Amino acid sequence: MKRIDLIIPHERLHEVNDLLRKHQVGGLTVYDVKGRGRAKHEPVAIGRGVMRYIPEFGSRTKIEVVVSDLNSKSIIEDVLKLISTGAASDGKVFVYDVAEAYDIGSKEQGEKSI
Amino acid sequence: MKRIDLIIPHERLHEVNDLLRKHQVGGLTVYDVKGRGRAKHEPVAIGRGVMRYIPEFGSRTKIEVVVSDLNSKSIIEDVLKLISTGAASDGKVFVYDVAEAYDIGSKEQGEKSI
Amino acid sequence: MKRIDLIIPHERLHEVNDLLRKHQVGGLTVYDVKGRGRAKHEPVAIGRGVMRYIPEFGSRTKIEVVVSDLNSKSIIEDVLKLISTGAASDGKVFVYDVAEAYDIGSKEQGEKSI
Amino acid sequence: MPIDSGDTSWMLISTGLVLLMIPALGFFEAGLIRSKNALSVLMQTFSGLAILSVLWFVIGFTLVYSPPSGGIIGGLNWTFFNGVPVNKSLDYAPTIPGVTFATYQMMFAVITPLLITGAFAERMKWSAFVVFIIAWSIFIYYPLAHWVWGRGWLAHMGVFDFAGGIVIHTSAGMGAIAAALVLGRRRNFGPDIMVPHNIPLAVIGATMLWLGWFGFNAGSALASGSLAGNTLLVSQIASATSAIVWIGLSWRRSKKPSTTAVINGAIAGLAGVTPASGFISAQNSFFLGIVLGFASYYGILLLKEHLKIDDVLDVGSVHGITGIVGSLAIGLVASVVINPAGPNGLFYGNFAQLGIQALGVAVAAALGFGGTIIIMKVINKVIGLRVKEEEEEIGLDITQHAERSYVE
Amino acid sequence: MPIDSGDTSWMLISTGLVLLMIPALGFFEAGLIRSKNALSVLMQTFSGLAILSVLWFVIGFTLVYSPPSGGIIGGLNWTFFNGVPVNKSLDYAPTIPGVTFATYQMMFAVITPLLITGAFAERMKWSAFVVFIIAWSIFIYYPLAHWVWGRGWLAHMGVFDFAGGIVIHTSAGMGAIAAALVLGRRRNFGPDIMVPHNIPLAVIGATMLWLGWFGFNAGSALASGSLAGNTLLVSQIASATSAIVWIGLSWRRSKKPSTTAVINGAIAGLAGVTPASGFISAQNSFFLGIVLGFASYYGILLLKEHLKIDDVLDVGSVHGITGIVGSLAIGLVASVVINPAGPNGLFYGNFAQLGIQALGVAVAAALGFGGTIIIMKVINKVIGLRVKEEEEEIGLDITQHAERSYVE
Amino acid sequence: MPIDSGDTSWMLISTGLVLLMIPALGFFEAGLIRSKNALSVLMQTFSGLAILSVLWFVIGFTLVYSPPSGGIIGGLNWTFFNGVPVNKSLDYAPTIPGVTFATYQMMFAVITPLLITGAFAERMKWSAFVVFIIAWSIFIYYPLAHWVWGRGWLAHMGVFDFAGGIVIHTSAGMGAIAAALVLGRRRNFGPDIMVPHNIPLAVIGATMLWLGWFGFNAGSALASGSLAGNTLLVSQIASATSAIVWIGLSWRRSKKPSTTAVINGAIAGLAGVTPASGFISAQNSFFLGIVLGFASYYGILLLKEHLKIDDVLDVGSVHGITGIVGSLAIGLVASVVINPAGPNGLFYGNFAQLGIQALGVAVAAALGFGGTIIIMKVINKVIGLRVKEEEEEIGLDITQHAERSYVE
Ligand SMILES: Nc1ncnc2c1ncn2[C@@H]1O[C@H](COP(=O)(O)OP(=O)(O)O)[C@@H](O)[C@H]1O
Ligand SMILES: Nc1ncnc2c1ncn2[C@@H]1O[C@H](COP(=O)(O)OP(=O)(O)O)[C@@H](O)[C@H]1O
Ligand SMILES: Nc1ncnc2c1ncn2[C@@H]1O[C@H](COP(=O)(O)OP(=O)(O)O)[C@@H](O)[C@H]1O
Repeated sequence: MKRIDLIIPHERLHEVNDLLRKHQVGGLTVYDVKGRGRAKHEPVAIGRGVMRYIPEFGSRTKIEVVVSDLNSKSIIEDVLKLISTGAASDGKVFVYDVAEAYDIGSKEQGEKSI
Repeated sequence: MKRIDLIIPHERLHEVNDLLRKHQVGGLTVYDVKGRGRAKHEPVAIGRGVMRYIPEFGSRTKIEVVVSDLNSKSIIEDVLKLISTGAASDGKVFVYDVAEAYDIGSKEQGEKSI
Repeated sequence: MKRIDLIIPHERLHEVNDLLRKHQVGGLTVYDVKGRGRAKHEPVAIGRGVMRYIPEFGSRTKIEVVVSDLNSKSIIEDVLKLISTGAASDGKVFVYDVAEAYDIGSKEQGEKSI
Repeated sequence: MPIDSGDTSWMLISTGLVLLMIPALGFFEAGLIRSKNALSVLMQTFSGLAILSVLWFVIGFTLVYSPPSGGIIGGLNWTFFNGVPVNKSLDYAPTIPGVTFATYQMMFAVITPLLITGAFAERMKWSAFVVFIIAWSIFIYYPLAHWVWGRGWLAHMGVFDFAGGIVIHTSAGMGAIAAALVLGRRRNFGPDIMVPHNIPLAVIGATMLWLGWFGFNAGSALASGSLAGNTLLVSQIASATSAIVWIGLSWRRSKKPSTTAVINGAIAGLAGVTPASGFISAQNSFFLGIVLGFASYYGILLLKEHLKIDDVLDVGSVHGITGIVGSLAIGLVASVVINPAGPNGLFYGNFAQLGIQALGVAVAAALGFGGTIIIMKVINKVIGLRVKEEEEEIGLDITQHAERSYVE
Repeated sequence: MPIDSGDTSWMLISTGLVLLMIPALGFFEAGLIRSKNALSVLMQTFSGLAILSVLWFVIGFTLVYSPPSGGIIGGLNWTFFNGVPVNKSLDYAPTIPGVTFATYQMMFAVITPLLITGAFAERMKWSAFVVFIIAWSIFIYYPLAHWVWGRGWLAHMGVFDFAGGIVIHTSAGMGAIAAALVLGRRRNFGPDIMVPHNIPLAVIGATMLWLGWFGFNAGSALASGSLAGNTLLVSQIASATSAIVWIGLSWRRSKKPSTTAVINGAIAGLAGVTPASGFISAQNSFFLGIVLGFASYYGILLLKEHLKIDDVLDVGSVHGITGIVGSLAIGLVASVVINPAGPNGLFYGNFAQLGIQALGVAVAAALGFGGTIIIMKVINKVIGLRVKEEEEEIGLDITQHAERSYVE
Repeated sequence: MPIDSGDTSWMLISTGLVLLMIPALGFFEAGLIRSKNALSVLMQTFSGLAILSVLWFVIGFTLVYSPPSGGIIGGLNWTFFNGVPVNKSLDYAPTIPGVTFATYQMMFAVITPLLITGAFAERMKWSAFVVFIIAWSIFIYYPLAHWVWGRGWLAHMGVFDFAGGIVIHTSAGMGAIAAALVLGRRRNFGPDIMVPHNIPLAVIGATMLWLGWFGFNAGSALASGSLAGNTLLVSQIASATSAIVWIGLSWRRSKKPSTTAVINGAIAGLAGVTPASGFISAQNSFFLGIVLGFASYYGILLLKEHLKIDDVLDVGSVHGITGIVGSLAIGLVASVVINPAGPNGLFYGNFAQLGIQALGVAVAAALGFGGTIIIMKVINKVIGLRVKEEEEEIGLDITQHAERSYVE
């Protein structure tokens, strides 16, 4: 199994979730994170609206989804297709190996569990 | 070393923490996450209490704990035993390999560090 | 590629970020987490300020940064050098292997993407 | 009559209470929408307070209240409040300083257009908002207020409106529906964009609104004393009964009565009783509150669930439908025993009043609805009404105001 | 006497100020408990405002204040406020409209049972709550208020209670302890469920409570003027000194004085000075405030830490113990120089008053404690008091009201 | 003169309104700073309310207002408010109870030193704070208030200050700059520590401040009636125009006008109009508000951006510079037509007043600035002013008060 991490702008969560649903993933987990990458972030007002500044970190959504090795490739391709606009702020994908997985309720293990 | 991810309902955190304490894990890290898996989530009121709706994502607690390869198995078994009620919403366990670990204060490395 | 997880007190984020910038990492992701490890946490007032108690979990910052295998070692060394004060509460470093990485905007893959 | 210190005390504090309602509206709305747009409504209500106060000072008060008037619009004697007496009263309110009457009415002129923020929330451009509230004041509120309260033609026909059911809630409520129709629905309109992001904040807003409404309604007696005392009681009872109806309906519908229901029920009761509050007895208010509760609850179901009009905070129902009900109620249950300066309603032997009230309501509804459509369409042509799609996704707070509500 | 515009102004705004305290109680409590139950207390206080207002309107006012009375309970002349004069006063408050007196007293009848929400927070069923506050009003508050304020038997015996130390704080405070005992402790009772989730929200509540208390205490003069002025000062001083004591005690105990301590100290001072506020001098209030600070602080240690009674927000100490201390203080330091309509206390030569006050306190404590136990046990039998274990774990907000305070 | 019920009503509620401003200041500040220090300012304002109320009661009132006085400081007749009349008035305010005058002035004495919390936020030790506000009251506020309001030497020279531009805003504003200079900048001073953590909370504070200011300014008429009515209007107009200037400037500078700008603009207008509010016409207030908006906006740029003085909440500009402008404005646009007890300004033919006002301002600025430096330096020597570096990193909430604002 693989775990795919998608770090994207908040407003794309909806679309990506729909896409993952189409790929029939068993579930996913969402985090609110801050981060910096290649893009400039939105400036915010500081000092009573007198000054303005670009914060070091932007606010992003991170999605974790554990999928079978088989599906991993096609999901990533589809995600890239769906949300890549070519902009630096589009986000990142990181993939990790999963050693094992269990569903707590059914006590199933491995690919059946996800 | 292994890292075990437990994604569970908030209200089980207490129990699981107690269990992990019994297994003498060196520490653990807790995240507030949203997610969807197999279960239906609690409906919430919307539109001034006139309507009701089941949100796409439920609110869950994720626990990350890094343990030695040796202990990993028995911890997972005990967690399954402790909190599995057979319900779809019981949660998930994902396990990953840890390449290396350090304690920043003592600069210890490997299993001694955790 | 490696992913380095740094779990540190909030107030060190600034310094660590500066350090990582010097190592020219492509980006990083920050989480607000709760956790327990080796240290005692700060007591907080409860029961209308009449009582006091040390909470089970402290509030910590977790930084995730994906770097090339090559840089990983030296970054960790520098982090340990920078923020280790010898105290139990200094934090932890965990390292994982990254199977693959993509930049969504440029669709670059592997080390180029990070 | 000389200035009365007790009456003036009550009007000074009532002015403060209505002032409080203006940002309170913002808290109420901000808590019930998504966090990424929360500041935009706070910005709109707070800025609106500044902008519309000055507009009233410069031109509004004189257009509404200054003689001479042919019944259509007031004169220009009191621009910049010039000539509004400090040490003497105006005959609208003979026991308080003229400036106090004018300042009290300022708060009404400020809050009315801002009620409509609840309809166009989460998608309107800031610049369009600024133009909108100014235009709406000049073309809709000032004339209508003049007609009913400034001794204009509706007043001459015998239309009564104690604290603003016709002038305020009907016009703004119908304006809200119009605004929602012209702007169109929010992106991804549907249940998952309707989850309130901070209900305690909304309850803070509702609390300030309830308190402020005592100044809004009982202050409209323009003096302390029995009429103010009865008006306050009448407002309290209608609010409470309407809230109970909402608790009951949301309990029945889902087994789990919600906080957002009870606060909405209370606001609906307060809005609806407003026009009648100075003319009716507490007993009649008890029944009116029940009617208002049902009307506003099912009004939302009709407009939002069935017609799918995206009036975000249901201003059309909570203020509009209730304002209409309350204004018509005058024609039924008003009594000169309560207020000798008011009318009798049907139940007290005056068959004419209901029709007269209906005329007032019809005029306000037509002007509020039609006028809003025209204003919105013109703004849309000239500078555009709605933010871009991606701005709506990111949220108005960042894209219009470079701010986030909460950090860390 | 004719209606006085100045007195009426003060009573109208005092009514508003006490209204404000009702949701304020909710903010105060919500901020100090866990986030998963925050809405449940907001729901209880806000719904309670609606429900108990109507109950007072329908039956409460008449049972408390209407003649004829054998001293046990009032008559039924004023059901639905029928016959309560709008243009004339009642002899309870001869310079304000009768309806204004009745509305002002409404707010007291609303807030008293709701004080007990602080004791049963985080585990009581919504339906049980609704039944509880209605029963508590009818069987405890209305009789007791009649006995002391409605010219009932305790008043005849000479018991004094200016703004509600016996009628309100003793009865609700002892009721709180009883409720906590009947319900039992929260699951996992211990320090880690006692961490406040949103202290700024609690401070907002405390702020509104402090402000509102001016209307609660100084409004109980039922007129503007010297008595109201002195009462406001007395309240301010007791609140401030009690808060300072709390700062000092929490500073000494832990080196780090906390915000929750200072707001609790202030509320304790305000609650405790309430019964005495219209009878004592500011100088005596200074000392009373100090006593109240110590009594409430150590009261919490006793009840919560030692006896482990899970009165979640320490209503038993912050309202109950302080209410008893303040009610007895009348017997010590009241003076007819301050209020000719009140008694002298021990220090001013009247040895009898302290015993009389003790009788009043004893009656209120017994009725509050015993009555609450009976009501709770009956409710438990019939519909159940407490939510299921898993509901308590998940939280009342979701399980009782299908809502979350904060989203995203 | 007999006590007037209407005047007393207004002064009772005005007292409550100024009370409200004290914690409101805390909400305003807390929302605009970092979450880890939010409670520390709430703690400071709420504790300050308790401590300084008692200090005023014990010694402050008598030092400021009691005869006999050689013009330098008041007598000791009224320590612990002994002898302050309950049933009679003082000649400062002939139609309200003496205790009400004293309680109303208490609120001013409380809020003034607390304004400076905005300058030393996020780095001052709790213990140093406690000592500071007490010393500042005794050595700066009480003398200055005596000189201007207690019939001291500045009053004899003809200095006017209606509601506290010299006594309050100039002294606290200059004190703020001094405090910021002595303490030094926060660690990592720069834009990324200046992001507000909870803007809705700041807007709640600003709302309460605006409302409270009606009591602050219009209450300073010490009676209900025309002067209070005009003062309220004047305050509203200055606040609104200043806020509009801020909206405009922040719109121009960045295309995205921000909520923090509009609330700051409003507060700047209110602070600046304070000294003049009882002496000028609404028309002049319109222009004054515009000047205040520009002065405060560019004042922040000067002090914070250019001079890099870390006056965290810009008290030096928003209160100090505006207080100076407003105090001088009396010398220009005051008119005896508005207030016969006040002066005429330059535009009304009195050339002397501007110089007299400048003297008053200079004295207050010198005392506020110099006195603060001395007090801070002494405290620094004896117990230390600033928390340790790591405590500043962790935040004052945990390190000084063992609390976190938000949990979970
Ligand atoms: N090397 C990295 N390691 C960990 N996280 C990263 C890395 N690079 C980027 N990220 C995360 O991915 C997010 C998206 O990155 P990107 O699209 O490059 O830029 P940006 O955040 O500037 O819009 C970042 O905000 C950050 O949270
Ligand atoms: N395939 C998956 N990948 C990542 N996270 C998952 C996956 N499946 C489930 N989860 C996470 O685990 C949580 C618990 O899952 P589960 O118990 O199946 O259902 P539910 O969330 O519906 O109660 C989910 O909310 C989600 O956060
Ligand atoms: N074995 C572990 N597995 C997962 N997370 C851990 C582990 N040990 C420590 N942590 C995380 O690292 C943080 C820092 O740990 P440490 O410095 O030992 O102590 P502390 O949190 O008590 O200051 C902890 O708060 C916790 O979030």
